[in-house]
Amino acid sequence: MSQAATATISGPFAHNTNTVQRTMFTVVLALSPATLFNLYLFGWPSIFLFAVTIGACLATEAISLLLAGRPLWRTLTDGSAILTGWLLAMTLPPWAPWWIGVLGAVIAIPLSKQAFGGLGQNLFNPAMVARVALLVSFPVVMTAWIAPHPLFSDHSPSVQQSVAITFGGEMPDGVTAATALGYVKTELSRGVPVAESLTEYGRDTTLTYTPDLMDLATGYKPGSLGETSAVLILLGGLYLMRRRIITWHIPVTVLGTLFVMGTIFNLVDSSRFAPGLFHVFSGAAFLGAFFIATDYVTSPVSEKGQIIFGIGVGLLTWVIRTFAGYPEGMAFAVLLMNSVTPIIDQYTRPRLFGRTRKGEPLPIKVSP
Amino acid sequence: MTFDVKAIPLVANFNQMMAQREGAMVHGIILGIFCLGFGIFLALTELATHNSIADRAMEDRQNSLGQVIPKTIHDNNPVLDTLTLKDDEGEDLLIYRARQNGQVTGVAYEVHGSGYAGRMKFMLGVDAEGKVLGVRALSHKETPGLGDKIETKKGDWILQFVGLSIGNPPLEKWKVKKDGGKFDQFTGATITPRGTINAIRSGLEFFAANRAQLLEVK
Amino acid sequence: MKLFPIRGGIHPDYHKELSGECAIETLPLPTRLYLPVQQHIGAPAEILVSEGETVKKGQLIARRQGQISAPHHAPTSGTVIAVTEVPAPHPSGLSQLTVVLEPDGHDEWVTTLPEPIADPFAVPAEVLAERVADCGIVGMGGATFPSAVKLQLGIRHRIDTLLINGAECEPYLTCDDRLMREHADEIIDGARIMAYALGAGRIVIGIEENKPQAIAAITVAATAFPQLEIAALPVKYPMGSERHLTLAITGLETPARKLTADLGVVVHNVATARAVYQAVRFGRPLITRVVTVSGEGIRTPKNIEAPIGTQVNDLIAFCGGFAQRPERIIQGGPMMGTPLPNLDVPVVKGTSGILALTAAEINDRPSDPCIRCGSCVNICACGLTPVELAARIRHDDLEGATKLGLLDCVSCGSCSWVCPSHIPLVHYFNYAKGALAAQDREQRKLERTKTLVEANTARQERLAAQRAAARKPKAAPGGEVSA
Amino acid sequence: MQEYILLMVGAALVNNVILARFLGLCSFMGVTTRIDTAIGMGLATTFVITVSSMGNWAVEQYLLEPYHLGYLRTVTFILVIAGAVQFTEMTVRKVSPPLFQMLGIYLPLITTNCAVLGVALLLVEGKMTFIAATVFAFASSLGYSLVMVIFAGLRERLALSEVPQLFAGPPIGFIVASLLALAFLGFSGISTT
Amino acid sequence: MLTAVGSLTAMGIALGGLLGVAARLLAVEEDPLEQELQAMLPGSQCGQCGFVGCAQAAVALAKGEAPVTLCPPGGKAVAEQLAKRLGVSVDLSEHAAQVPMYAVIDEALCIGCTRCVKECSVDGIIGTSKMMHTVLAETCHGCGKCAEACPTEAITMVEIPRTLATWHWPKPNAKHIH
Amino acid sequence: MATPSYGRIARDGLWDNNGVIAMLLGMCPTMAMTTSATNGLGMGLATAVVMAASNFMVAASRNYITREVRIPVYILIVAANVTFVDLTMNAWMHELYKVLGLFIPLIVSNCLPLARLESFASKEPVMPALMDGIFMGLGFTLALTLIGAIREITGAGTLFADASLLLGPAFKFMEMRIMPADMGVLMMILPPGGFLVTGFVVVGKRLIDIRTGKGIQMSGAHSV
Ligand SMILES: Cc1cc2nc3c(=O)[nH]c(=O)nc-3n(C[C@H](O)[C@H](O)[C@H](O)COP(=O)(O)O)c2cc1C
Ligand SMILES: Cc1cc2nc3c(=O)[nH]c(=O)nc-3n(C[C@H](O)[C@H](O)[C@H](O)COP(=O)(O)O)c2cc1C
Ligand SMILES: Cc1cc2nc3c(=O)[nH]c(=O)nc-3n(C[C@H](O)[C@H](O)[C@H](O)COP(=O)(O)O)c2cc1C
Ligand SMILES: Cc1cc2nc3c(=O)[nH]c(=O)nc-3n(C[C@H](O)[C@H](O)[C@H](O)CO)c2cc1C
Ligand code: SF4
Ligand code: SF4
Ligand code: SF4
Ligand code: SF4
Ligand code: FES
Repeated sequence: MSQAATATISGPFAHNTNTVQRTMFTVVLALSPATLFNLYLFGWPSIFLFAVTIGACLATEAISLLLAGRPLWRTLTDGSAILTGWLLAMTLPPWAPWWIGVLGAVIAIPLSKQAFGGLGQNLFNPAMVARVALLVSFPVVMTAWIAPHPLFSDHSPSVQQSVAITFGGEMPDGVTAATALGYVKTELSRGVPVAESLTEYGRDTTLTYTPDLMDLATGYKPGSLGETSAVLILLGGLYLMRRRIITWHIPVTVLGTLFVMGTIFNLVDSSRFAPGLFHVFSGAAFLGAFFIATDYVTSPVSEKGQIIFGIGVGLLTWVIRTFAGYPEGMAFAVLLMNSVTPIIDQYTRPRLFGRTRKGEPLPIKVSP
Repeated sequence: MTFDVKAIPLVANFNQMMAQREGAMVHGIILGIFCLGFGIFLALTELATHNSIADRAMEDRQNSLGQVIPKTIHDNNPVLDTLTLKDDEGEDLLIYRARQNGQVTGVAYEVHGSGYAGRMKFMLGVDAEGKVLGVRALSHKETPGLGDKIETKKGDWILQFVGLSIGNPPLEKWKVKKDGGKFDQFTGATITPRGTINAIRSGLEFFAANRAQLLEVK
Repeated sequence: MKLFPIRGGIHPDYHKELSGECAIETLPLPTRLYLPVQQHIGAPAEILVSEGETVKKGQLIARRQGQISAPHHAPTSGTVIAVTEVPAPHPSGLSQLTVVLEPDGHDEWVTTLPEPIADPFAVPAEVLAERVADCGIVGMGGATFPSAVKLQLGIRHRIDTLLINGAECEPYLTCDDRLMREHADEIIDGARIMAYALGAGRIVIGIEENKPQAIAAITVAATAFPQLEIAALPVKYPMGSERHLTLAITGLETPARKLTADLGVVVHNVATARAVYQAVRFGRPLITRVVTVSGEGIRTPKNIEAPIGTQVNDLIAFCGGFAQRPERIIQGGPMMGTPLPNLDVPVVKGTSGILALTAAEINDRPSDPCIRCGSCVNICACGLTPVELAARIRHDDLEGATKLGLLDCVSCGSCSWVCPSHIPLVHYFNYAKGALAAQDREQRKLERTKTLVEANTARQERLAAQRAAARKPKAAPGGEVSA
Repeated sequence: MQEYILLMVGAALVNNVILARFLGLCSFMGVTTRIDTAIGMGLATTFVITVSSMGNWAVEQYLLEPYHLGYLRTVTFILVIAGAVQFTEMTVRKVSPPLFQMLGIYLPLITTNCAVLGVALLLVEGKMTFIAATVFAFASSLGYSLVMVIFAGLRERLALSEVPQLFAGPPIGFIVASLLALAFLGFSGISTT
Repeated sequence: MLTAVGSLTAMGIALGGLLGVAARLLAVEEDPLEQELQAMLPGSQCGQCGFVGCAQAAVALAKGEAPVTLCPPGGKAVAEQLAKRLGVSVDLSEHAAQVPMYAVIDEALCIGCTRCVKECSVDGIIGTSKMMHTVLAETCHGCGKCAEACPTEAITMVEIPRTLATWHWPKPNAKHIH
Repeated sequence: MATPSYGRIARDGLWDNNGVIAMLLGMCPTMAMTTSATNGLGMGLATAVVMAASNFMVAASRNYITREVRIPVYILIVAANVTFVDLTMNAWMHELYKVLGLFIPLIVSNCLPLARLESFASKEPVMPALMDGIFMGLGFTLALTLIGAIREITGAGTLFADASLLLGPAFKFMEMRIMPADMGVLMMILPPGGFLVTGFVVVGKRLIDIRTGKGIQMSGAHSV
């Protein structure tokens, strides 16, 4: 056994078994139950859109890498592009046309990730940038939620119909439905108190599908391609925590803040402000808290920073949902907090051993 | 013949001051001179353009009023024939009147409603019977491609109100279809039409409430 | 006893079972011993022997130079066959001056060994420190700082606690564990001597909980002495680091750029304690040490008491050679140890282990981009942000890295261990620390040059003035120029 | 009170001077390489915008309106701003030398920052009362400072990442600004009246 | 008309006066070099150079703390001008890393002429006339003047060898990280 | 500094040192006025007129302006020119004014004219200064029109919509519809689109410069 005269790599000579690839695919695994449920719930069009989005993310990643002259295979298989595509797809309206997925991929990968230098260099969450850009650009398409059409059920579209929906852009009549958040928001804009519209939501006959309470809990309701089932998302999130991929700091603070803000204001004025539980269990709150706000690259690195980040996301989500024009605020809140992440990072560095917060050596204390 | 500016005492003095660059006042004087110069320049320009600009402004206003009050129904200049009333909120509201042979044949005034992104202002023309002569968006901040279809440039939607009045359709039908009314909303944008309809309706109600004053001949 | 929590830390695979149950064996005398002049922190020792000389076991062959330095002794009797440059056990593969000794097989002690000190608790502390210094004892926990210097701390500081570091938190290594199991009495005697020399009233022996037999053995041996306490430490790397050990046991956080001694605490390794025992009780210099030879690459891992200067080759041969092709040979533990350039380098006083690690054990792979997972930040026991430090160093912002605490990093390796992207974080820090030191040297040289130039010009002027003065009355006699 | 809060939120977040109104972009792209400088620039600009807006409000109210001199608005406003900058510089230097140390160097830059004139013109357009005008000016400049600091933070991190040559420098700066503006669109629709 | 011209002029005079007073009260001692450099800079105060404005950029340039290529708006022309004024070269290839050297005297060739001794400004060469000379390695700062002076070319400049004391880990290969 | 040749001035203004895409000045109107190519063109032309006039005036009076009041005087000159353009256009080119009227006062707060006054007009003779103003203004126009065109096509699907209002009925032919309106990417005409397109135009300039062998001019090299 002989080694080169100079050993080129300094220690340590032990590593844990974790890798980027493993991390990413663990997240994919954790997302799978919720995804499968929703693909079932929304049928073939959603399956097509899901496939197109992930495929387009991989393709755009490959093209960017080729243009940049970087190694292709290793980066392509690190799972980050798949995950970005997956999460992007999960936030799209399930029956959106194919080009939404492709355009989203172009915004997410080349623009929001590769222009910054690839994995780990981007400042904003690529999936959320894509989602927000699409929402802002195509508000009509991006808010066309549909009622559940479970696979194999009577009113589920056939494969041919589904091809027409996803690839021909032919949205059949009478399938769209409002999400609870959207419903409350539009009703509020015409002066219907929140409490009333909340009860109305379950009864409104002009909607093609209205979920009851049980449906709301299990996720049998209109919503984006991956967000409807809080229970399954929670399951995935807990699995990620167990595998130590994520810690409690972000999810708990996001949901906690959302709940607290909702509850306080609801107590103050229940006609204007929706209750805390409603905020937590509707829309992308769970998906965002467990899978999106936790994106390593765009959230603070220290635990203290993550707590601040989580509170910020929760607060802004509530503010945007409650006061701003868009019904759903999670994506914006994540992007806004992404933008202050570098500053949070700077001011939440841990205290150095043996130094004060300011970096001065500690005063000498002698043991008693 | 040569003429040396420096021969003028003031200029010579000034040049000397400049050379020494001393005294705070020199800077004041320089800036003052520039201000004086440009002040005169601008004042003269204003003088020269004043009437012309006023004419243009009048034409503009006539033209825009012309869109909500057809030229055929009046022989006066509505821009100059104005009246000020208090609106529902107690604010002053400027009213333009169109007359034919001294009789008020129509009035026009601003109405506003709240849209998706804030206040939208419209000019509403109403004839003596309380029927809409015309509506135009004066200013709004609605989203291009969605809410801006209330502009005539982007669509005919706003033209459908001509000839309508309270009662035609009935008051409870002054709503978008989604809310059980008569009027179409835009796909994906209900708030803008809702606000617009509200604005027109309340404008007509204002007319009804103040009809006597509005049509009064003075 | 009540322990205090330390921030961060990791739980690597310990692999201690490979050699944990192997009793310490003594290595048969090798055919050659290589004794480098520098086996410690401080100035290199000055060689006293020359080629061809015969020496006896324990004979002084290199004496210390200056305040912080250590002497070296012949581990056995034999002939000096060369005094020459030999590759050092150092990743650079560079050579250093080394005494090459050919043992004669008699293993004959020199007659001039210092007298044993019968009652060490009756002599002045300086005598003990002097003895430790003369016996060439350096810290055997890895830092190889001359122990005598630390023993003299009692003079300038009020020391109340002596911590004996039996944490042995590095994976694979079991030499301290075996030492505690087999020589608990000697360790405790050495510790008591050191505590006496320091004027410390309290001795705490800190041992990680994964060494129950060692804890038991030490507990038994310590029962006679009430001033001794035993702390069973939670298993967490880097518990053995001096500052963290002090924090865990005493609750005192050592201020940056200060010594634990400023808090009244001195830390010594268990092997150091045993070496002190031997030096004081028998006058024996430090000429052997226990080395753990382990790793999946070694056929039969062992704990070996080997003479200083034994070649790594000989140790591995004694363990039956390689079982499978090792990826790297490491001196020390896998976390903080250094790779060896080849196997023809000697064991020195600080060599606690020789590990032949396979690729699977090291589990290194080419690095991926940092995904900012934050693991490195959350596990760093020193509160650093390795991710940002490395980024700054990569962009040659050494000043920025220093501001972030680069020099407070103890190079424990936890961050590299945990990084899912396998970024060589510690390598960055090592590079940066080295580059900063080089800058420092350059700066000092520049200043020195400046003063020298000034002195030179001043002298030239003076000479010129003298010459001018001399020329006035009479023509100057040319010729001599002083250097 | 509530109307002032709405006014402030509107001016600072919804219609942010930089991201929505596009004012003061040159300093936004230029003076944001470090957080410290961005903070300094933000403070100095906040000060000048607030002071000069009060001055401009007075000029509008007591000179331009009554004498129908609207056409001199830009000219007079600019003079007031130049004066306000100079005045700020002098008082700050007299009153608080340390503050001057911090802000002094930014002051000359501010005269040519169009956010200052832009805010003044917006005040006139909005026909605000003196207090509303002051609150509006203050909130607008706060929004300016906020975005400056955020952007500086992002750029500091950008400096440590591996942006491809083709995009390094201004292009990636613009892309970041674009994404930041996109995020701020989330506030749109917050009714501020 | 009169109010317009009058008020504008009044404002102008007032402001001008204010500025004049300010300029006088707040006059700062300005380094002529700085002023000269500042005059060469575009004066757009754009801050792209990383300084808050041209004045600060000029200060840094004068102190030699900023490269002459700092100013993007100024482009190549300004860079060249600055370089000329400051007497530096803009050619970046000249910045290539220099390895520290020291002088070694080949004892066989040294004739003891002492010329090198006179050249050395740090007294790094020992020896007297007619005797062989040696260089004190730790004193020599590698200027190379002695090598030029030596009539027999006995002096060569060699790189300072790395030792255990000066060795340090190299920078990790950048390719490890994208 | 030797006075550059007219060719140099033209090249600098139009491309090499373009106010927007090389010097990154005048960013505010660049973002605000480029929701369509027509807006960009109009704003650019109005700015060019002001720049030419201001450069001329400053160059002519540069010897009479003291250092202390330099900036106020320059701004005064720009503001006066802007007001002049504003008034005369309103009076005599009213149709054009209705399109551009809103933008004109904003020229005062554009840093590009001021930068050229400081760095060029205050040091050079009248004629080169005038040329610099014209070409810098045209370069500005070019950049704004380009950015406006990209935003308009992608965002609204048209190109040079309403150009006939700006340039007269003869230019009706310029008004084009590239794709149906509902395919427009709304974001492009909203603020994010402004930044994005400007960034990519700078990238485009770099690519062209690389092609023509000039290499990337790292403007703002310190920034990233
Ligand atoms: C970016 C964006 C801009 C919008 N702009 C408008 C608008 O200008 N006018 C409008 O009525 N609705 C607008 N909306 C839609 C509203 O949010 C809301 O969904 C809609 O008015 C409700 O109408 P619906 O009941 O037809 O869904 C916009 C939505 C988005 C996402
Ligand atoms: C007076 C005194 C000075 C010391 N100076 C140093 C020193 O310069 N460098 C050093 O590494 N250790 C020095 N030490 C030893 C440290 O206390 C400590 O033992 C050593 O840094 C190794 O600690 P570690 O193994 O935890 O890294 C000194 C000790 C004493 C008593
Ligand atoms: C990360 C780290 C881990 C360490 N682990 C141990 C250890 O397990 N056992 C030990 O004796 N010394 C360990 N040390 C060295 C101690 O800090 C300290 O130098 C030593 O205990 C002092 O004793 P000595 O001078 O007798 O060697 C470690 C140092 C560091 C930086
Ligand atoms: C816990 C976790 C959450 C993630 N969330 C996101 C996400 O929300 N959006 C996304 O584009 N990528 C996400 N990723 C993938 C990856 O970090 C992302 O591709 C990088 O942002 C690209 O640089 C996530 C990865 C992990 C480990
Ligand atoms: S552990 Fe590695 S990947 Fe994670 S933040 Fe640290 S350096 Fe980056
Ligand atoms: S090697 Fe340094 S930075 Fe890394 S964990 Fe250890 S102390 Fe922290
Ligand atoms: S980059 Fe040039 S113009 Fe801008 S501040 Fe620096 S020196 Fe002045
Ligand atoms: S190279 Fe220079 S410093 Fe070194 S010995 Fe020669 S003259 Fe002296
Ligand atoms: S144009 Fe430069 S700051 Fe506005």
